[in-house]
Amino acid sequence: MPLLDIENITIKFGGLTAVSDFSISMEENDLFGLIGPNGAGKTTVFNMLTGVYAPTSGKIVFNGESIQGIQPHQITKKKISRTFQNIRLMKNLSVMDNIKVSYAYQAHYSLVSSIFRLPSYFRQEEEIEKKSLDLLKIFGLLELKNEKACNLPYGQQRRLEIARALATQPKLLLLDEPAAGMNPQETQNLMDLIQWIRREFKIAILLIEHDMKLVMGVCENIVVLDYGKIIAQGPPDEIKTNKKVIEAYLGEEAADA
Amino acid sequence: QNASGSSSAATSAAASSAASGSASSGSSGAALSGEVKIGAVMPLTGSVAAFGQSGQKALQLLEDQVNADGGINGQKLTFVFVDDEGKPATAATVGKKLIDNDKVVAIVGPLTSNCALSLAPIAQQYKIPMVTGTGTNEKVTKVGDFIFRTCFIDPFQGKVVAKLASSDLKAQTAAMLYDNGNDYSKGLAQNFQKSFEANGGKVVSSETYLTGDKDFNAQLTKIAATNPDVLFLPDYYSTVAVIAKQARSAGIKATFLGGDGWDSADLFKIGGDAVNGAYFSNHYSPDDTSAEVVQFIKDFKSKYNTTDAPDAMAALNYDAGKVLVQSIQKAGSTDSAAIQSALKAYDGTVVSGHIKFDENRDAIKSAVIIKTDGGKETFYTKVEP
Amino acid sequence: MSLIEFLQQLINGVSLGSVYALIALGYTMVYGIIGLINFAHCDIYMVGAYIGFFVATYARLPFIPALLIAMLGSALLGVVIERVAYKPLRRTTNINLLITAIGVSLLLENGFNAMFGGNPRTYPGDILKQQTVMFGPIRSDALHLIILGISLLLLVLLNLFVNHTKMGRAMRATSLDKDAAALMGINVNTTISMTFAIGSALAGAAGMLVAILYSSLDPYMGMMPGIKSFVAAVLGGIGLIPGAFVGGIILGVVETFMAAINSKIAGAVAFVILIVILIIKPTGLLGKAVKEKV
Amino acid sequence: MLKIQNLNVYYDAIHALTDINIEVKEGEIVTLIGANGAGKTSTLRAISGLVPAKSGTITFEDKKLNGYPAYKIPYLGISHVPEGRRIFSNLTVMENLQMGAYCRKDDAGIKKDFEMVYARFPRLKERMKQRGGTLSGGEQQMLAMGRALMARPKILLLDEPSMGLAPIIVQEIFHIIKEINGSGTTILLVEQNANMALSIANRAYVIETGNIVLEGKASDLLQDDSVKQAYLGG
Amino acid sequence: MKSYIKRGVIFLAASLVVFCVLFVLIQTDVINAYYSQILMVICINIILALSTNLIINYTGQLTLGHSAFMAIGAYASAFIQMNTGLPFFLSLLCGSVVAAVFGFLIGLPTLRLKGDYLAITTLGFCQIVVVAIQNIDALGGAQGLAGIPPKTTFAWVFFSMIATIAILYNIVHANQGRAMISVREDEIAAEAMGIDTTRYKIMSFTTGAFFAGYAGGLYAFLMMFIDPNSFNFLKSIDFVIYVVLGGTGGFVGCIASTSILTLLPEVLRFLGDLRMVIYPLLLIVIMILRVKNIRVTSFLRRKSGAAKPKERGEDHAAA
Ligand SMILES: Nc1ncnc2c1ncn2[C@@H]1O[C@H](COP(=O)(O)OP(=O)(O)OP(=O)(O)O)[C@@H](O)[C@H]1O
Ligand SMILES: Nc1ncnc2c1ncn2[C@@H]1O[C@H](COP(=O)(O)OP(=O)(O)OP(=O)(O)O)[C@@H](O)[C@H]1O
Ligand SMILES: [Mg+2]
Ligand SMILES: [Mg+2]
Repeated sequence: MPLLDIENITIKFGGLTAVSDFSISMEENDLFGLIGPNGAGKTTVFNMLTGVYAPTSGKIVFNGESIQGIQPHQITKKKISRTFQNIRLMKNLSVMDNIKVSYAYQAHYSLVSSIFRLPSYFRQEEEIEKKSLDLLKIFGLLELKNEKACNLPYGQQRRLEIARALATQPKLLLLDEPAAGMNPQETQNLMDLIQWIRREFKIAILLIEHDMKLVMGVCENIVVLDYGKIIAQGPPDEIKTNKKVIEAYLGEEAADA
Repeated sequence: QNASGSSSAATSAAASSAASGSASSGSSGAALSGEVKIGAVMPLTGSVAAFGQSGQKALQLLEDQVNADGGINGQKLTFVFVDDEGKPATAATVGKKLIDNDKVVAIVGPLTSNCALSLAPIAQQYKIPMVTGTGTNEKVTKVGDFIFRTCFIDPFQGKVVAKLASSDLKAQTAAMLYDNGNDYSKGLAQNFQKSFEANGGKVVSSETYLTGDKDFNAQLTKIAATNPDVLFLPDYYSTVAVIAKQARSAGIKATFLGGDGWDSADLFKIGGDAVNGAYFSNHYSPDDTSAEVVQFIKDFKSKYNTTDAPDAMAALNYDAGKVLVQSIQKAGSTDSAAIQSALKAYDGTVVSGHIKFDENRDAIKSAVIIKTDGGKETFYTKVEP
Repeated sequence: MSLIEFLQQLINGVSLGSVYALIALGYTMVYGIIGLINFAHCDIYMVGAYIGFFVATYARLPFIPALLIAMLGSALLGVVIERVAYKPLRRTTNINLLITAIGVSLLLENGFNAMFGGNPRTYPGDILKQQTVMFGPIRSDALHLIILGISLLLLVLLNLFVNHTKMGRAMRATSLDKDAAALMGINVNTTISMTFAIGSALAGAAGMLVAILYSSLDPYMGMMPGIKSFVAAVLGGIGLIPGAFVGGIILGVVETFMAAINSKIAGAVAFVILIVILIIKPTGLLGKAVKEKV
Repeated sequence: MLKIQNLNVYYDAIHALTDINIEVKEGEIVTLIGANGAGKTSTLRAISGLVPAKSGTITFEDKKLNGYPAYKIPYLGISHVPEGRRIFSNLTVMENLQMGAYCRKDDAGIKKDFEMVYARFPRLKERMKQRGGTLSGGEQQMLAMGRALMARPKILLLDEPSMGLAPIIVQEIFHIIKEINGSGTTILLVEQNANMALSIANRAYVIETGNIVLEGKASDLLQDDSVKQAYLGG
Repeated sequence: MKSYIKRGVIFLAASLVVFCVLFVLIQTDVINAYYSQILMVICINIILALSTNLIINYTGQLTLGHSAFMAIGAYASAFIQMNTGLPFFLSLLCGSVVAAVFGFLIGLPTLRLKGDYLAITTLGFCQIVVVAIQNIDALGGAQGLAGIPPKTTFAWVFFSMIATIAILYNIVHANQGRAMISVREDEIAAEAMGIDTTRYKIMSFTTGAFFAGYAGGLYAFLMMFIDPNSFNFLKSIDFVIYVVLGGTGGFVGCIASTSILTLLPEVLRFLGDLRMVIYPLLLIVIMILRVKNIRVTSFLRRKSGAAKPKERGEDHAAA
């Protein structure tokens, strides 16, 4: 049984069909790329997967459960997590608190327990604290843990956002243009990080990116969208040489990059 | 000019007897400062500030007169004015300030019933005699035996107007339009209805609005459809005048009736023709020819250099102050129990009439009915309790 | 309720609603540009009434000149308030602005109370002959009809202005992104002042008209209409000019009919309607749901 | 044409630019490259008057820009495509373009430029009535470019125009930049994508933590080892 | 855990000391009934401000109707006590629970509204409550409810305030509080992190209503007389002012601003009418200075070199 099975999802905004008949299937620990021209509907696919928009028609089955149309927070609990194209950190919170927020839904002590500081509060808080520190260490953000998120340099904000997504302990991680605004050096580090995450956490990753070096470098399977429709799907080498993809997306020059 | 006026005989008599009394009890140290402080709680700001300012002027006049006449028991009278903003909570706070910080021996006010209800339990608790000149809600004096009132109560006023409607105007049907968010307005309406129906009349329409409303067409259209003989409008003049205008243009022919809130020279400025031919109950009429009234109006006009006659708020607070001052003089001491018993025994005539307290410490007083005519208030009749 | 009474109440409702609409238009205008619940709007309305009163009473000016002066004075006041009290806070959160606006509102109310006293005043009787207009058995005030007409006219004019003129577009652009607007060559300060001037002039005009209509003005006269009109603006979809008009009329009509059915609870009806409508349609009647694109 | 001399810019206590000197001659494409937070954006914002210069001068066609309020700058012929696009999200595509022409009065010319922009970005024509905020990232970038072009500027300041765009669009954008330049518009280009930027520029400046550390002909810098190392990905 | 207990003990000890000092001063009449009345009103206002703070500053939901819950609590507890003779504390609790239930019921549908829409809705709710009470004769209607026994003492309000501070502090510094804060920061991101934003909004609103109801009860038994108009939306606005002047989030700021602003009108009382003009003037000036001050403090912080702030594109265009 595939981890994620999307069947013919379609979404319309007024007269505009942003995504139509989109279907893919991912296994556990797959690393897929989703590319396509601007406005092709990539982010919209993410939005449907995470419950921000409900598809007009079609089916999304994750982990054997149908998940279309349910609330974003419920989807996170079903273990899909994402980052955003425009970074959405809790700007005024510290790096540490940003991570802790992601553990919030996993904590199970009650309001009463918080008010009276019952043992369950201390037990779980300590656990969250420890887990958060571990995660920050992995992402090299430990020294910055008390810094406000908005004071971080851009590249580190992106890293923090990925760390935060991972803290929700997903089985499927959705990354929306993680390399945007990064210079080549930072992009290189990011590629290593992505591959490392996949190995270490044994999760599936679906990523949107316009940086072909990154996409071609890490993804084993690439889906190409244009005007909301899949125009090609396959391993990087195939995609690179696909006529339609070159025409719609890569352009002549990048094809030989 | 002789400031003490008509009541000078009574006052000076009391003063001289009190003076001798204070000579003996003066050493008891009741008022070390050489002055007698009386608190005055009025709304000096906020939406009913106009009333409080009237009351304040009257009490300042009284203060001058009493001090020119030798003060209280040889000591200087000082009114300590505090602003309750027309808010009950503030009344309670400033009341405590008067009692604790200013060490007043008694309190005049508060001016509005809600504020009086709020301050009364505190005055009672500290055994500070409190005399309200205008808190007409009947519950005020029920709080305790240190609370007095020198005006009539809402049920009486309701009764007076209802009687006027039934017997003088021969009204069979009445409509009411009142402010459901205002204790005074609502209280009067309820009492009017009770009496009017007891007299055999029928209240065919009872409509409400909320403080601050300016458009009454919906209610008036409805009232017009019932075609009542009289329309009872128990609210302050500023609202009443607006209602009256709209009522006339809505085609209501009924005679308008009201309570003491109508009393103001501005009634006609705002209401114009629409408020003519109406009747309302009041505590006193400036047209009254009794010596007290004439003197009070004269003194007031000369102190404030104005041609406008003082309104009921001024007269009533003046009276409350005067009753209190005379009682303290009679008691010969500022001891609260002494003042209390002097108040209980009080029997005298002030601007708004003869005052004597009943067992509820409410003044048993007459009311006057005023008729509006040709843009003027004219004395219509006096109603004894 | 007979048919005639029904029609009469309908007229009453529309008349009341047109007053709300007139104030709400100014509210919405300012809100649309700086996203601020300008609590002081209803006090500018009060000041407009006072200015009109003073020039009509002491300078003996007739209606039209008095109205123009009232509008001008209010516009000026609005601009000054924006410059002095709001501009320093432009870059902070809206709630800071809200508190400042409340401060300005209290200042105007209490300031006028302290200066001119709490006693209500009234315009000279000859400023505008109040006439009753009859449509068969249904009656209405000439002034009410004028207010309705003015609201309608303003609805059309403002809508044209904001949506189809360069200045109007500049206002909307400024409301969305001040930096980017400046990059387009828009003088942000002037644009905001302009908005306040227009909104406040409308408030001032409304204040004067209403004060004549109800023949009284006092320092606290703006409080209730201010809130009701704000409710009207939100009801229609805050920031939308047609919304302010529609919201105002609907509010007036509903309130009137509620008062005709049971006046005791009519005072709460405006708010009940508001809550019910917002629950059904969280962006107001004419507001479009704009989902944030992520 | 544009000359920046000893420019210093502070954000409160942060010294973002230190004694920057940059010159752009008429008809040139000049690029400014540098890492995140180096001060590229700040330089452009200083030119546009969005941040005040603490010291130093900015002159444009012999006019000193210091102290000019931001809104007067576009009238001089300087158009700025800001970082993060900053399009007006609630205005339609068309209205956004109209805003671009805010500082112009020649209606006929504006009309022609509409056609010009639509021809360059056919996607915008398709989305003419759509609200700017609902466009995809790339579409928004096109809109931002189009909006700036509507001002018919003498000099165009571009802040990372390729960010978040599909490769083909990036090529296209650079193509357009060249074209615009070819038709007489001077260009100051800030880019993260140094490779591309250097390949179309005449001259380049490298900025590091608020200091210009290198300048020269673009083709030279493209070969420079330190530049290769730091900005071209090895 | 250890550090928490330590801090808790210090807090309790400090409040006990403060209490003892104040209590002795009151008993010896150094603080007379007038001042102690103000003191008690301050404590009650602090409870109200902190509960508003939870909703506005921590959860980011602008409410202009908090006094409605105060009214509900005040009337419910007074009515229950006067009619059943229930012990004081139990009637307070009953009042708070009634308020909390109302908070829950009104929060459920309205909290999906955003920003100003929520603000005007809560304001509307407040007016509805006022009108409703005006129409309930059993509660005295517009004439108010008199004859409430004076049960509120300084000890009651003081320890209620301490308990409120402790409880709200514990909520805010727990998982629930973090969730509320994340709602304030970015609802979409919070949802994406698995946080049921609606649930936490309602939790915050209901908790706030509970404490407002409790404070309302204390107020009723202190004042001995309550009337519906005292609880209209203008009262709610007072709380918003306390909270906003107190600054984002912090308890200390909120307590300080509440104390100062409650005291201010009393201090200004000697000015007579003028104080009603001075007060809003001060308010405006403080608001403006505060923004300037934020700049100054952040400047100082930056100078110390700790932070590298980055609030991009947020300055200066129109200057
Ligand atoms: N809420 C919305 N309302 C209307 N149209 C929308 C909405 N969200 C997205 N669209 C449209 O759907 C299309 C797909 O948008 P989407 O954001 O998914 O593109 P994308 O593939 O992520 O592009 P990019 O790479 O530029 O981010 C775009 O044309 C966009 O304008
Ligand atoms: N509004 C601001 N307030 C405070 N500091 C700022 C502000 N804007 C920029 N800075 C700081 O000024 C420095 C230069 O920033 P700038 O935005 O010019 O860099 P950049 O080269 O454009 O970087 P990027 O590649 O991230 O766009 C950075 O350290 C940044 O943190
Ligand atoms: Mg996208
Ligand atoms: Mg930049």
